[in-house]
Parts: sequence; structure tokens; C-alpha cells
Amino acid sequence: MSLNVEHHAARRALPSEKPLRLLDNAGHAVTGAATGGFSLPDTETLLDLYRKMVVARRFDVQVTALTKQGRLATYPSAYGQEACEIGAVSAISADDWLFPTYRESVALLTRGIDPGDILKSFRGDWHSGYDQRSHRTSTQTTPLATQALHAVGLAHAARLRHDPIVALTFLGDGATSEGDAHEAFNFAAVWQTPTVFIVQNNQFAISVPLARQTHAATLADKAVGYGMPGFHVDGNDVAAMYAVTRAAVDRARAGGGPTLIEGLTYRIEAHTNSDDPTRYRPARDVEHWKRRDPIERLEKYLVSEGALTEATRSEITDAAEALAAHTRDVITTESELDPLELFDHVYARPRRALLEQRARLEAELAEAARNPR
Amino acid sequence: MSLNVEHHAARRALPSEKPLRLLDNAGHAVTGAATGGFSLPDTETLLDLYRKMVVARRFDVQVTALTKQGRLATYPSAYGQEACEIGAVSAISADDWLFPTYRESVALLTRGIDPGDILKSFRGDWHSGYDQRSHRTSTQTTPLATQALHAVGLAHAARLRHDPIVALTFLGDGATSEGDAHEAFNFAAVWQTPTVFIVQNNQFAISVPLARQTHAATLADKAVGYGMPGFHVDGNDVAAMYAVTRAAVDRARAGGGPTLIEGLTYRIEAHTNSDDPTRYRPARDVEHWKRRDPIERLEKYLVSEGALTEATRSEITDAAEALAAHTRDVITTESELDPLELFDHVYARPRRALLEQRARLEAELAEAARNPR
Amino acid sequence: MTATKTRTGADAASAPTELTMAGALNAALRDAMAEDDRVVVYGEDVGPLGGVFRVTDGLQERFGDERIWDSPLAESGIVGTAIGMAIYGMRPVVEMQFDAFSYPAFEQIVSHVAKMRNRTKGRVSLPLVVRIPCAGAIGGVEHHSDSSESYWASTPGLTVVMPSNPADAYSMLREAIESDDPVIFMEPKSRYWAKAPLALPVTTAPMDRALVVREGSDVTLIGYGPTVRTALEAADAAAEEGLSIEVVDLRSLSPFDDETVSASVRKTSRAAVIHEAAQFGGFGAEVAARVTERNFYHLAAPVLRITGFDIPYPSPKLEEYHLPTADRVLAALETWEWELA
Amino acid sequence: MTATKTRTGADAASAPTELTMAGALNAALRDAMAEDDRVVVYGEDVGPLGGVFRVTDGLQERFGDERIWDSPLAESGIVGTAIGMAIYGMRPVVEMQFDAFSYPAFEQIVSHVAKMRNRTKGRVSLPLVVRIPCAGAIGGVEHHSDSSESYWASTPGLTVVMPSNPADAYSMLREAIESDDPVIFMEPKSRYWAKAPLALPVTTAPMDRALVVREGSDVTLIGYGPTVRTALEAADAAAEEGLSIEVVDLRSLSPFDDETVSASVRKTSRAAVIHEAAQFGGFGAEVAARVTERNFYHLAAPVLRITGFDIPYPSPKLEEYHLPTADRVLAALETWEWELA
Ligand SMILES: Cc1ncc(C[n+]2csc(CCOP(=O)(O)OP(=O)(O)O)c2C)c(N)n1
Ligand SMILES: Cc1ncc(C[n+]2csc(CCOP(=O)(O)OP(=O)(O)O)c2C)c(N)n1
Ligand SMILES: [Mg+2]
Ligand SMILES: [Mg+2]
Repeated sequence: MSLNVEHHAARRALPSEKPLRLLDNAGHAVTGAATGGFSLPDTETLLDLYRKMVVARRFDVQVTALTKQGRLATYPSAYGQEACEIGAVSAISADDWLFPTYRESVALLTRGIDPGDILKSFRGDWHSGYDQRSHRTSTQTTPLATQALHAVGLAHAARLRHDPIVALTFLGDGATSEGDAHEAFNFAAVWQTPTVFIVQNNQFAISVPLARQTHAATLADKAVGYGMPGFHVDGNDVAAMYAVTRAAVDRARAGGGPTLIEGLTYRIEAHTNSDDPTRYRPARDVEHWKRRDPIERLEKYLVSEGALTEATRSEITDAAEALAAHTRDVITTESELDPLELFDHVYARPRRALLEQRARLEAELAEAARNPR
Repeated sequence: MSLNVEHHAARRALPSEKPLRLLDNAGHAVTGAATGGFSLPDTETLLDLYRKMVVARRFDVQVTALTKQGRLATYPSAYGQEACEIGAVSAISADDWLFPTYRESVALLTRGIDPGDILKSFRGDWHSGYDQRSHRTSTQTTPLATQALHAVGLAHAARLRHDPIVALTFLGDGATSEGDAHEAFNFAAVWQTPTVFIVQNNQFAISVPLARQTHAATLADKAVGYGMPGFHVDGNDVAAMYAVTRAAVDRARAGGGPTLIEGLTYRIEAHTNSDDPTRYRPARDVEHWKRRDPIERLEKYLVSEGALTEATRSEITDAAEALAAHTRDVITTESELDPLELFDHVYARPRRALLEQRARLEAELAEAARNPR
Repeated sequence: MTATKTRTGADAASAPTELTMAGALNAALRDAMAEDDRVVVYGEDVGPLGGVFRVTDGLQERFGDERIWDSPLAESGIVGTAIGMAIYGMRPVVEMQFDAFSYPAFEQIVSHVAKMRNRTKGRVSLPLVVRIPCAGAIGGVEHHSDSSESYWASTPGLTVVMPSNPADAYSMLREAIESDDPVIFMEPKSRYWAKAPLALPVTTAPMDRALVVREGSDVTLIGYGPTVRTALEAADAAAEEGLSIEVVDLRSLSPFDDETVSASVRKTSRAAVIHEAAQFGGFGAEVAARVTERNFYHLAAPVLRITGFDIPYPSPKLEEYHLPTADRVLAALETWEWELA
Repeated sequence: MTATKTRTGADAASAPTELTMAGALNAALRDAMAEDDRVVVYGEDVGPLGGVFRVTDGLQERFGDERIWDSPLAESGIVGTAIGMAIYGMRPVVEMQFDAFSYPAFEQIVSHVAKMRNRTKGRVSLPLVVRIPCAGAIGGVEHHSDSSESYWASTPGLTVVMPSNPADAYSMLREAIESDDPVIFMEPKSRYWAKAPLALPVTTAPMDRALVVREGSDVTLIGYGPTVRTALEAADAAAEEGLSIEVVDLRSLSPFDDETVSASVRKTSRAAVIHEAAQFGGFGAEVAARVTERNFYHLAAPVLRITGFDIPYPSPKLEEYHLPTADRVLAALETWEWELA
């Protein structure tokens, strides 16, 4: 059965060691083996990805600034990782589900979630700020790699229901070391669920470099151990991230099972605002990677193709500024929080003990209002 | 640096899909690619392995019989897996450490541990029955895959101390699905610890067949994802198990890092005495694998080589019978247990609360002795 | 679905037959699966084998392997995927083979199962059930007899229940599956083969209520799961000596039914709680603390805890010395300064 | 090594300097590493970064990366390998970055760290320390402020301690590292930057002893870690109103120093325990239960528990409503029927 043979070969195919790319750092289209057989998306798609990246970058820079002003409790920046996140997340549709980590603010933005809602958790308002159901986007998960299993479970449920949706999940290079990453890859492969794993390899887990996370040649190599296709992709090439993820999503939707995609990128900013990267990496490494900026790369290509007019450019800039302004607005507006809500969502079925505790806090607040200190 | 290139290639080498073997099922020496470049151990070594397997088989059969008589709380038989266990464990020396599961009774026997001590836990006397330190053999671990991490930690400690020992650990096919297996493989590879992982693939995790554990072509394929050498070996060929493990042990001892070895074998008996395999596998599968018996295979080879004399054979049979008799003796002797010992080993530093509880039980026992019901 | 609705069994209203707790649980799964196709069951060995305790016996044959199947051997994976399935809208019922083998799933249970609903302001609730064959007294080798209930009960966001008899096993499991809150459903292994005549479907009291299972006037013995029987045995023996013991079966550890427990304690003015787990930090501490908080001025003596020792669970031949027995309960009651009452 | 020996610090007997708790812990690790080359330290970000709380700051520079290093990011792996290292004869000190991130290591801790010595009849003891920056009040986002102590304290075989001040932090960490028993060493994050003048090496009371840190006659407030300060604040405020509060710093959760606690309670006849964790099944339940068991006839009122609510830990802007404050302590004391005293 040739089908089986092919299938079987795919189970053992080694990902290319050089990251697949469709655009090189100078913005030239790549041809030949280095593309892994993937083709450059059409210009309209690329323009759309460009627009999303520019807006996202502006958002990210704005939020980092607001965080430095003390407006947010914490913010894990995605600066420099826009291609990896946006390329991948643009390959799924609104009906598909996304299972992000705390790092994917720009993916969430791309998914149409309002900045204020994306940032609610980082502001310290509530643990998860947006409507997970209407956006089909699970919470920004902190316990590393745990969300990958949620993605597998949801995908499996959909498959049992013959619902042709896909679950896409992000996890970091550091997170691949966790047992849950392994269990997620394995369950997905054994159950052949429509799940796409994006390992966003930004080369650091807080201060710990990739070499202390794995001895494998690439993180995509892990796919072999699960009999699942793995791709090692230039994560700063949005075209490649989009094309490879798109192919994986299509395959998953068609019943072809899961895929592991490593996007090789770099974390330009600190891990979060409370981190001090000067302790563990030289500034020149950051400079080196800044020169591989994903937005500039695509911009060069679009400009060289004559696809990015000045009008479009200024329209995009305006959109980005508008979003930044909106972000400033929502973040500088005082949040309205009701401490009594702390008790309201713990259980679906109300509990007497919690109602009692709620009443106690209510009385305490009333007392404090009467006798402010 | 050619060293680096070689090393790098090893990180990505796919294990052979056909299990490596040195002796085929008819007991003929295998030549060519199927051997993976390993050579048949010398006759003396093979005879020694044969002797150990015969004795171990007799032991295992004896214990299963005693278990059926209700003399043990439980017994996970290793019938049919003697080559896998004994081939591997014979490749380490007395100074090396072994980290077994509950399944490795015959490996422990080979390591020189007394049957009575091996079986103490299965009799229900105490959780672990032998001297872990003098035998350099950790406890027969039940929580799956957890012991693999212990092996990595011990090996790493030895390496830091420039102590040229190796830690060998067994885990089952089912256990490879656990997060701890992944973490153990990864830590070993990143730290380049002298650890050898023997995945004893007996094709079942209680009732669950291998196909529901993995979608990979072989379990050895997992090695690729850690950048560690992996070998897929015929686990019923003791010569191959010994040769491949020996090479891995030597490499580890020389500072070459960990190796993953899958031994493909079959669990002939039930998972334990309380299992009912008729519920999940046809008798003909068992029959099929009985015809690939590891002991018969080696015996055919040794006989054809003229290496197994009748004298040796009867001497081995006698040794096996003596061991069986000894096993019967220790198991049919009432165990001497002191309930008060329950309190004595929980902490190194005695605790008042436990001394109080001990005194209470002591009084209770004295009272019961005075007034037997 | 609400907890009070009349349940339809797939093999509707049967005449009473002797059923073990394992059989009752099996019937509950069967009826829940027949009634609601969102109910799926998976875990280790739950398929063709029917579970190591046979609780899922015959279910795969009946419902096929898209409703009940063997997963890979990884507990975090089992619970983690169940979360995803529940987000989708299924009602997964997953099995941890023994208490100690739920520990790899600890992070998924504590950091997600318990917190998802709160985190999402109720937008994402997780109607899933984690079944845990629990506790000891079955001659199990190491790691097969842990009592993990205090870990779960002390985690806000979890509902933790433990039936002590076949009728409750059926009814409470049905209710757990129907609940929109995630439920840790603990099944005392030593009671799996205890029998009772049952006409299915049976609906007992709501699972969040404790029940007085034997009335008495002098002492309240509080048990759950396996120790309800211990308490009843002790009550029988005490009755011969003229001591009238009331026995409360907690049934639900979290939430805790203060009304029922406090009412009993106020009546008897003395209470003791019995469990297999070690005493220090065990669930009995919560019982003793809250009974005392709420009924201090009604208590004639401190609430006693009659429990396993503060040691790891012993090997099979020594477990009898560790477990609280009816004798030990009665001996403990002797330590009270009765004359003060 | 014994707990009472005089400690040598690498930078021997220094003049008192202001040291934070983080600094004291750092010094303890430094001195332990200098004194005993079996002590190795690893975990996530403990190397060049010096830990996210800087507790290991500068240690890699000083001792090199074979004594202290960054491991792969996997907590079960960290604890599991520490077990192997301890079997070999090392004395590993590993860090879990936050309480909630110790949960992936739950099985290794509960099924092995706690049980290895007992299982092997003392042949294999595990002299390892698991450091857990614990509890909340630091404005941390979800999963960064859990209080996990009751999980560990209720597990037989573990020793669980929590210092509340820099001197104890130094002394208790040294003692934990010297202990042949595995120790869960919990470090209250909100106290990391609290300062005290210290001359190192300092040896405070043995870590298994509770200490009366303020004498009083009317009420005993029992705290540990971050709530010792809360108790002291409450005592100050109460003193102004003529109420004399004695404060006990537990220091060790397991073992529990009944002598010190009971002596205080017998003196005051009233007690309350304070912790950040949720009340239900929290460690305060054990405190209340055992204080009551041992001192029932000396108590004028039930032992109070002043704790976090029974909810998942809130987001930064709401945590102040959840945490027990001195005001809340004083308000709780008002609920006693004082006239009965
Ligand atoms: C289970 C768990 N352990 C530890 C942490 C603490 N922590 C938060 S982010 C982080 C590093 C993650 O690195 P990576 O997976 O590469 O993602 P990145 O932050 O680089 O996007 C760590 C250790 C956590 N969130 N969860
Ligand atoms: C963490 C954990 N989960 C579940 C179990 C229960 N259990 C004991 S043996 C077993 C099957 C193990 O299969 P495998 O790893 O293939 O080893 P084998 O028994 O075949 O040698 C299971 C599920 C366990 N011991 N530990
Ligand atoms: Mg990273
Ligand atoms: Mg197996």
C-alpha cells in the first residue's frame, strides 16, 4: 500500500537542519531546496501579514512603554517575534481554536482581541481578560506546556464530532523540556488529532539559552520520536511561517494529524519588564538579531516588488498609531473592579461557605467605606 | 573539526527500523547490515548469558507458581523477557548502578540479589527488600518512568566526581509515554550523563498495546529528539542486547553521553497475577511469540557451535533447580515482621509525634497479646 | 441538567438486584453515556480490559472506541486533554488508576481544572470528572493505597466526593457527570466489591449533602468512603456496651455539609472523625477544626481524629496495623474524659 | 554534621550588616557550598541570572558551573535528578521558581522524596533541599502567589519549614542543607526584601522549634512565614487597646512543635492561626485541630483561623482583599465571646 509507505516515511522524516525560508534576510525570494517545497504566499497575503506585523510592533512597543510607566504588573514582550506569531496564527481561521502562552499578545491582537482585554491579566485586573469562547482563544497560559494538552484534547473532541476545526498552540523553546510538551505531542500523534504545535524558539527561557534546554540539532527533530511531521522554519520569515503553518493546518483539517513546527526567532526584549538580560547575554547578540528584523525583511521584499505604496504605508502607520492611542486610553483608564466578584466564578453551583465569605467581605468593605482610614 | 561533525551526525541518526540482531530466531549468526556493525560476543560470554537466562527462567516460573498458591501479593513475570533484561544488565559492572522497575526481577537476580530479597516487596513484607547500596541497585520502582530521572541524577553526580561509573535504567514501552521519561532523556542528553536507557518494549502496558502508546516507527526513534544515539534491538536476542548495551556503557563511561536502547520483546505472561490477558489479546499472539523464545534461540546457536555440552547443560539445570528450591524455601518461610518498625525509618531525625504513635501501637499490641480475641 | 431530575437508566427502572459498588459505578457510566453522547470515558486500561477494577467492564463493547478508549499512559496527558475536551463541550470522565498515579496530573488538576472557571469569569467551565480509585486495605504493594483526598479537598475550585456504598456510587457518579463543575470522584477500592440490592436508576441524596446513616445520642462518628463501615462496626460494638453512636457519612468532602454535621454534633456533644490517611494535615484536621469552630460551646470534649499513623502507607502485611479499625475507634473514645460531659 | 554545631561562614564571623532575607539565603548557600563540596545547586535561572529573586546571585561566578547551574526547564526532572544525586552522596539544593511550578514535581516529591528512606529501611536517605519561593502579596500574575504548604505538610516523610526573617532564613537553610532528611524549604516571597542587621554565620534556634517572638497574656497568635509580621502588627495595634497578644512563629510546619505552641495556648487560653492560603483544608486546620486536641480544657474559645478566602489566589489588583491583614485579625478576635473567658 503506497499510502502506508508514504505515511510511514513521513513518520521518520528528519526536518531540514537549516531553517526553511521563503524570504532571505535581504528580502529576496528564496528558491530551491531551502524552501522545503513551500511557495511564497501571494502579495495580498503578504501585505496583510505586513500590516498585522507593523500594527503589532507598534502595540508591543506601546505596551512596553506603559509597563515602564508602571501601568502594568508585567509584560512579556513579543518584539522581534512578530513573524513567528503572526505568520502562524494567520494560518488558522476564526472557527479554529488557539491555545496561547503569555508571550502571544501580538498573536491575540491579530486574532482580533481588543488590547484592553489582552492586557487585563498583565494589568492585574483578572486572570484572563477576553471572551475565550467568542474568540475561540484559550487563556494566556502560564504553567509551561500545559496548554498544549488542552489543544490536543479540544482537537480530539472536534474530530470525534466530525467538526473540521483545528487547534493551534504555541509553546516556547524552554517549555519543550516539560513533561507536558512530550505528552501533548504523543497524545496528538497517537490520536491523530488536528493539532498544530508552534514551538516558538526565541532561544531563551528567561535567562537560559537553548543549548541548556536541548542537545538535539533542532527542536523540530522531536517530531520524529512521535511519528509526526516536523518543520524547522525561519521564524523571522513571516512568509515561511505562514506557508508552513498553513500546510499543516490544511493537512490537520483533512484528517492528516498533527504537525510540529519550530519557528527559530529571537527575544529582543527582556523576558518581562522585571528581567535583566544584561546578566546573561551580550548586547551584541541582540544587535545581531535586530539586524534580522522580520518586519524589515518583508518590507524590503514588498518594496522591491513595488507592492508597498506610500499610501498603503501611511495608512498602516495611521492604523498602528490609532491602535497605540487606543491602547494608551484603555490602559490609562482606571479599571473598575469589584472585589466581591472574587467569589462569583469559582463554582458553577453556588456554595454556602463562599456566600458567607462574600458577605463577610461585603460587610468589611461597607465598614471601611463608613470609616475610611 | 571532524569530531564535531561526527558527533553532530550521531545526534540525528535514525535507528534502524528493523531491530538489530546478531542471532536469528533459528539460532544462526546474522551478518551484514542487520547487525548494525555489532559483533557477536565470544562463546564464554554467551554461555554465561545462557546460564543466567536458564536460571532466571526457572526462578520466574517458580515465583509465578508460588504466586498462584497465594504466597505473594503480586508478581509481574519476566517470562520471555530474559534476553532483554539479562543481556542489558550483564553489560554493566558491579560498580555501576541499576535503576529497575517492578518488572526486572530476573535482572536483579542476575545482579546477585537473593530471591528472598527481590521478592520481599511482592510478598508484602516491606516496600523494598534488598540492600540498595551494596548492590548498587535502586528500588524496584512502581511510579512509571520516575526511576529514569534518578538514574540520570546519579550518573550526573558521578560524572561531576570523575567517578567512571554508569547508571543503567529500565523502562517499559508504556512508561515512555510519561512526562518523566521525556525529562530523563532530555536531562541526560543536555548534561551528557553516563546513562543507558533500556526501553523494554514488551508490547503491552497492562492491556494497552504499543500502537496506542506511540505513533513512532520505533521507540528508539525518540532518541533523535534529544540528540542522543538510539538503537532498535531484537530484545529476544541476548547477544544483540548485550553487545549494544555494552557499547553504550563503554561510550558512557568514556564520557560519550547517554544512549537509548529499545529491546523489542513480548510479555508472555499476564501483566501480574491479577491481570486477565484473555480480555485483550488472542492466545495465538502469545503462541507466536513463544516460538521466538530467547533461551531456545541462544541454545540452538550454542549447540550448533558445540559450545553447550551435556555436562554444562545438566550443571545449569541443577543450579536452576537449586535456586528454585531456595526460592520456595524463603517464600514458604513465614516472614518475621515487626509492626513497630513502621515508625523507625520515616525520618533520620526521630520525631516526637512518631515516637508517641509508636508507643501507642506498642501498647495496643501488648494489650492484644494479653487479651487475644 | 440539574441534580434533582429523575434519571433514566438505559436499562430503565430495573427490579432490585445485588450490585457491587464496582457494578453500580459501571451502571452509572453506562447510563450516563447512553443518555448524553457528550460523555466520553478514557484512561489507562479502561477499554478492552474494563479497568483494573472492572468499573468500565463491557462499556467499550457497547459504546465503541470513540466513546471509551485506552489513552497513552500519561496522567497529566489524560487530565490535560480532558480539559480541552471539556472546553469543546464534551463531558469527559477520566480514570487515574490509583491515587498515587494521579500525582503526575497534579499540575493540570490544581492549576487548571480547579481554576479555569474562575479565571474566565465562568465563560469556560469544565464539566469533567476525574475518577480516582482511592485508599487502601486491599493488600496493594507500594503506591497502590495512598489516600490523596486532602490534596484535592484543600484546593479551591474542586468538588471532591467519595461514596461509601453502591447506591451512592451510582447516584453520585451520575450527578458528578451532570455537574458543570469539575469533580474529583474518589472510589474506595476496598469497597468495590461490597454489595447492596439496587433498582436502577437510583437517586440518593444530592451529592453535596452528608447523611446520618445511623442515629445515636452519645457520640457522632464522622466517616467517609471506607471508614463509614468502620464507624458502623464501631457503633454496633458500642451499642452492646450501652453507648449510642450516631454515624455521619460525609459523602462530599468539598463542599462540606456543615448543617448536617453540626446538627449531629450539637445533639451528641462529642465527635470523632475517622480516615485512613495520615493524621497530620489530613482531612480530619479540617473536620475537627470546623466542627469545633461552629460548635465549641456545645462540645463536651475535643473532636478526636482516628486515622492512619503519620507514616507512608505500609506494605500489605503491615497495613492492618496502620488502618483505623472499629477496635481502635472504641479505644480512642475511651481517651475522652467522659466524666466531664 | 549535626544541627547544633557552630557554623563557619566562608566569610567568617562578620560584623553585623543589614541583610535582606534574600541576601541571608544567598549567604547561607554560599557558606554551605564553601564548607561542603557535596552541596550543589540547580534549577531554572539560578546560574548567571542569580535566580528570579536573586537568591543565588553571584554563586555561579564564585563556585563555577559544576557546583551551580541552570537545568533544563522541567521541575519533575529537577527533583527527580536531585534524588539520584542524593543517592550518590551529593547534597543537592534545588529551586522551584514559584509554588505553582513545583506541581509538575509533585509525584517525585510525594512518591519518592518523602518515601525513599522509609522504603529502604533507612539505607537510602535523601539529604536534599527543595527551595520554594512561596505565597503571595507581591503583585504576581496568576500562578505566582499560591500557598502550597499544606500539600507538603500533609505528606509523611517530608520536613517542611518556612523562615519569617533574615536570621532564621540563614540559619534554617544551613540546617536544612545539613539535614539527612529531605526538606521542603519555603521562602515567603513578600519577605525577601525585609532587612535585619546580621553577623554571619548566625545560628538561631533549631529549625524544628517554634518560637515565641512576642510575649503576651490574652491571646496566642500563631503565624508562619509572611503572617508572622501580620501577627506582630496586630499585636502592636491590640496593645494600644489593652489587649496583650503573644505571637508564635511556627518556623517548622512539619514536624510541629506542640510543646511551644501548647505552652503558649495554655497560658493565654485563646488562640488564632493566620495564613495566606485558603482556609478549607489549609494548614491552619491542623494547627487548630491539634491545639484543640491537646488543650481543649484550657481553651476559653475555639481556635480561630484567619486566612485567605476559599478561592483561587486573586489577580494583583484584588489580592489585598484576599490576604489576612492585621485589621482582619483584630476583627476576627472580636468574634469571640470574650465574656466567657
Ligand atoms: C511549569 C512552569 N515552570 C516555570 C515557570 C516560570 N517561567 C515562566 S516563563 C519561563 C521561561 C519560559 O521559556 P520559554 O518556554 O522559552 O518561553 P518564552 O518566555 O521564551 O516565550 C519560566 C521558567 C512556569 N511559568 N511554568
Ligand atoms: C505513574 C503511573 N501510572 C500508572 C501506573 C499503573 N501501572 C502499573 S504497570 C502499568 C503498565 C506499564 O507498562 P509498561 O511501561 O509497558 O511496563 P510493563 O509492565 O509492560 O513492563 C501501569 C499503567 C503506575 N505504576 N505508575
Ligand atoms: Mg523562549
Ligand atoms: Mg510493556
